[in-house]
Amino acid sequence: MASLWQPRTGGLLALAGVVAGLPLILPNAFYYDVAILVGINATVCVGLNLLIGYAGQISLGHAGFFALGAYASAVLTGDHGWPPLAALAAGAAGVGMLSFVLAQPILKLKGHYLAMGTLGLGIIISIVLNQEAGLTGGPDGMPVPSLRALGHTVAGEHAWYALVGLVLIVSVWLTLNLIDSPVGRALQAVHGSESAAALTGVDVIRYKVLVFVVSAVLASLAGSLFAHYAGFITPAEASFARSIELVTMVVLGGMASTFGAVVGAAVLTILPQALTAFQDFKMLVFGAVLMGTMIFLRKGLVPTLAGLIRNRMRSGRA
Amino acid sequence: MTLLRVENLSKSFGPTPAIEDLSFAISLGTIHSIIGPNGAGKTTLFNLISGLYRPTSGTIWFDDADITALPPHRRARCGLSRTFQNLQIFLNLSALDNVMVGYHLACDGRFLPSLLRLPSVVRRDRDYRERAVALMRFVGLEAFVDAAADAMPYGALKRLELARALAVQPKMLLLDEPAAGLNPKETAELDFLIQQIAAQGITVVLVEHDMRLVWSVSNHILVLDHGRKLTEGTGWEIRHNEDVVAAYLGEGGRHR
Amino acid sequence: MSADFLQFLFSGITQGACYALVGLGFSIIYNASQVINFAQGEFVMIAGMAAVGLIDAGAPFVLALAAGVALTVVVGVALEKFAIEPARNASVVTLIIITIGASIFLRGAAELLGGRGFRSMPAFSGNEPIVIGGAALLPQSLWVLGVTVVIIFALGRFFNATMHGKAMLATAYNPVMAQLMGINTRLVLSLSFALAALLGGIAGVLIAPLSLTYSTVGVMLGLKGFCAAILGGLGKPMGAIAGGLLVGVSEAMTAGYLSSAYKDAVAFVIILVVLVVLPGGLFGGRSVERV
Amino acid sequence: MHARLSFRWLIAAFAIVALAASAVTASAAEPIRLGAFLAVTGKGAFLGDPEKKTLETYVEKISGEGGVLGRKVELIVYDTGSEAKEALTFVKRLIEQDKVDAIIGGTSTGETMAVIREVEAAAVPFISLAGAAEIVEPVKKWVFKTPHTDRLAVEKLFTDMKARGLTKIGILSGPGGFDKSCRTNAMALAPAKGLTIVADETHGAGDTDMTPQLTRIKGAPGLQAFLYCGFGAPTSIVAKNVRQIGLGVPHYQTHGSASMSFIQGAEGAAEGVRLPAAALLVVDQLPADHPQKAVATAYRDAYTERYKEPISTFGGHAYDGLFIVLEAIKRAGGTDKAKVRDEIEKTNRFIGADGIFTMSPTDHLGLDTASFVMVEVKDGTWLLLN
Repeated sequence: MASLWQPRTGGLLALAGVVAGLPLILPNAFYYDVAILVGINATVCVGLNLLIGYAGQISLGHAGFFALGAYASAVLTGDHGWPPLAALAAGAAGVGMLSFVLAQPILKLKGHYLAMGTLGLGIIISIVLNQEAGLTGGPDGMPVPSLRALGHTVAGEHAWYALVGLVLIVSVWLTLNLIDSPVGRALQAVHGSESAAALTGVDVIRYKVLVFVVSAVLASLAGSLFAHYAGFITPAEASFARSIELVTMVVLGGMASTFGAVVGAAVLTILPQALTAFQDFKMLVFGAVLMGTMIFLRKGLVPTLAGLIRNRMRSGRA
Repeated sequence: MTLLRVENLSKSFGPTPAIEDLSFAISLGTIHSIIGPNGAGKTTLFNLISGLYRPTSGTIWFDDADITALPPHRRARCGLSRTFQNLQIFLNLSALDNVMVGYHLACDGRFLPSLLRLPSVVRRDRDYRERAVALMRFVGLEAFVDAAADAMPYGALKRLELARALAVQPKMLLLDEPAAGLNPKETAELDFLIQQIAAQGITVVLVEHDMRLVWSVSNHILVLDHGRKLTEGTGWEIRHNEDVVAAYLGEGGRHR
Repeated sequence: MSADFLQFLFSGITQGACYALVGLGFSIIYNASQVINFAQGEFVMIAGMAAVGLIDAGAPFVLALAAGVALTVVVGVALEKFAIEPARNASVVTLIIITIGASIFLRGAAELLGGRGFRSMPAFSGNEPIVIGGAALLPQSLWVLGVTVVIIFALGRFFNATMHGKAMLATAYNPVMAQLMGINTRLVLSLSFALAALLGGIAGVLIAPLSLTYSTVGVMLGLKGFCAAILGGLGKPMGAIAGGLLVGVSEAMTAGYLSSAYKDAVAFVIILVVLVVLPGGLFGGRSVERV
Repeated sequence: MHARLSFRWLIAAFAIVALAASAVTASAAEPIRLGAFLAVTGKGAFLGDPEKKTLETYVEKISGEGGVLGRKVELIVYDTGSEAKEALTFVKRLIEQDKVDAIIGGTSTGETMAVIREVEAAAVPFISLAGAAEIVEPVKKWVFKTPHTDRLAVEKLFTDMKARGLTKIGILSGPGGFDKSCRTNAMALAPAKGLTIVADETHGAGDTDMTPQLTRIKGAPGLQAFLYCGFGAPTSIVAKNVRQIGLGVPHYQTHGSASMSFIQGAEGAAEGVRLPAAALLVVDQLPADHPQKAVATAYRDAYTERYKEPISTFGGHAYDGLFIVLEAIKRAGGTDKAKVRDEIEKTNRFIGADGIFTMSPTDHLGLDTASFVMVEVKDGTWLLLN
């Protein structure tokens, strides 16, 4: 019974419960749309959190990998008639290889230099997508065919919701597995102290590269899904602002908390919709909310709230 | 039998050499101390042996293999392990997981089995978790098995680092000032612990300022000064070496 | 051909000087607090928009410039007091997100107060180009370069010859030791934000006649300034200046000789290559990890 | 038991209130709900802001004057922040949540293209305010647009260049979708018009100095004219840079520069720049018998009176979109979406700010080209060219 309270079992069940239960209260396709976007962003953030929260390596360029996945799907299915699943796999493989090759030199950088390196990488991807208009349609974007697999077309908000929900649950499940394993411990050790990690036999570079590639591939997969879901993509998916948005989701939800990444993605995806009521004050309020949350809940939403609840329970028992 | 042999080792940062043309050997199963005044290059030497620094010149032999060019994690695989003068605890992990990271080489560190949490991974993890708990008991941390590392006091963290270093199952354990910051009672416990570790057949190399501990545990002592070897020998020889006593052991001498 | 080269060089150096001023701000705040202030570009925007707003409202030119810079300094100190100070012990990434929140907030405020259009500020001494060796240079570029040089020397004096400056350097080198020596590190922190805002503000009014002013003018400048600071070696003021000039000149030369479509990309490729070869930036030196 | 009882009471109460309400407001039925998604902030704010202001001005005005078909008009505007991705979510919100009767918006081509699939599937009349011809070519059942196409703008430009005997053109374009669309159209149209593109340069987002690119263009062999494709602050910067390096050939820009901000921002450097624009921009210079004179003057006065800022042609696109929809609703006698769509398609000689619209099943723009004029900057304002 106690194991239910461990994140790997209890948390996953809770997430599955939320994903399964939400359709009961989602009134229309707009709410489904937001939920689907939350799911896609959360999938990226769960992977990015492995890199940032667990392994302690910042990336300000992950939107680039998301966009590469999206464009791989768009170009290969739209212009070359590939089956969507093959395009998705090819995109993921391509992003995996690219991130693997780039990770070796880039991950030797530390701290803010790493931030700069990944930022540059993301911006270069963004510039290429903008400039190669013949391939990508340029800044105005390009359409993407529907997702067809095994003779069925994924269409309508319900089908997409189910698919994205499933992808998110599987991603979270695998991530939780990974964290609570020798690999996960090694990643966290790299975060804690690279020297000490190396001297316990952890191949620091190998694990850094591994987690970079994993998070990039997950971003690529989410990008492919997004492309098919939205039916239209633009290079803005690769922008610096989008990379920052992804990192903000991770940090806001709580670093080194997989459910924090999910919550952060949800909050930051829903917030702009909720803030439309503020009209012209939208940016002002958004900026203030972001600052306020990070100042007062500096460990992020989930870890801070979990800590509060733990303290409450402890003092309640005492 | 020689476990570690250092030959003509030099390391310089900029123009000044931190270690200069140093050669010595350490025999299997001994407790070996390296002493010298601040800035003598003791920690630099540890960093060279453990692979955090690359030497400017010279060779390091460990267990009859040339490890000079090996990265640190490969040296751990060869059976080298260490603790740090400035604690290098994984503060983002629990105490137990710190020790579990020590068992990294024994666990299955491959990606796919971990991702899928294959039964073999789970089983091995469970086994080593039990051993990690036993190791924490061995170093006197039974009260901290469930603790988060960032909630532990300094003395406990020093023991935790020791437990983690032992989990690597080393042939040689490098201890960088293990007694720094400990009170006499804790130092006495440490003394006992080091003897026990050595009794298990692990060669212990110690950098230490607490001379009482040094005299008590060491079979052999190497004295460094300005990156060079001043002398080496048994505790008795060092204590009766006039140069050493005069120049460097003023304080330690009083402990006699 | 050499006239073209000169033209590219003028363009690159002027741009580079702007990046350098913004990059200096990054370095100064980083030195005092290890914080990367992503609202640095917004300082540039605030000064320009405020000055232009005042000029349009009929304020005397010089007074409007001074008021714009002064307002920016106030904003900088307020940012430190109300957003950075309360989160002192938060992780570095958390602090970065706070400054990003601040930059969004400031852009939102600027749009509300200054509108969403773009406006121009009159150049300090006219728009009649000066022709040197066949290349045309605007008097405003000379202002940018001249003031940048003055700032570099002033900063050098400030850091080496004044109590506050030395305190800031000491804090950068070792905050704990500085505190033990009786340096008010909190004051140093405020001072560093004020100084960074001052530099951003001066850059803002200097380039407003060239870049025009609008609420998002600081976004790209902030990013390039960050590049400059990193390229030169974070926390090295002279590095930020060299980094800024390098980015500016390489952009202009790429646009002039290679491909304008990929000029931004080339700048980033250069940065990546430099970092791979020198992981601590051009002037960062080889850092040795102490364990 | 108790709960169910109260629930039944609640329903009963609801029903009574609803009945009473419908009895009172039987004549003043549901308001007409119009949705808009615009780039009010972000890189397209320069266009989206006047669009939003225009819609708000007129919806307020119309509702104050009794509305359409006796129904009030309600406007819901969402700011996309110039992000195509946000556009799709907001359009779903307009359709599903706000249940709007028609949609106006998509300041940029990207935002518009991103929502077409959704709008077509939901069958809601949609009028785009973006430039690219591909929005209505091929014709999509529910999609219309009001601005002149970028292609038409380029045609106008090239015709003017030809007339002046300028055939060797250097182009500089910005990083945006509009910028690229104009450039692409120019590259495609040049051969047919007998023009040669001798230089093709671009600048990046947020660039504050284009002299390197202009220096390259200046060095292009045989350069006779220069065309800048872009909008916003770079239009003024380019004009200043052109003066700085003394490019020395006729300077053209696109309708992206059709705003007083361009002239003011360029501080005199815009003098002599030619560009194509809707006649709205030079409303005072139109002959009294010009069909658009009255409409355009009224729009200009209403906008400037409320916002104390000069009009741009971008607000005009929104004006036309709004009235084409409202006229269609009037003709349809209600907000039945299919009927409204059919009526929009039957728009005939509607006189708007952009020109005169006559749509058909094969033409969902239907804008005459006569109302698209060439203007030149002279003495700090626009001069209509003949």
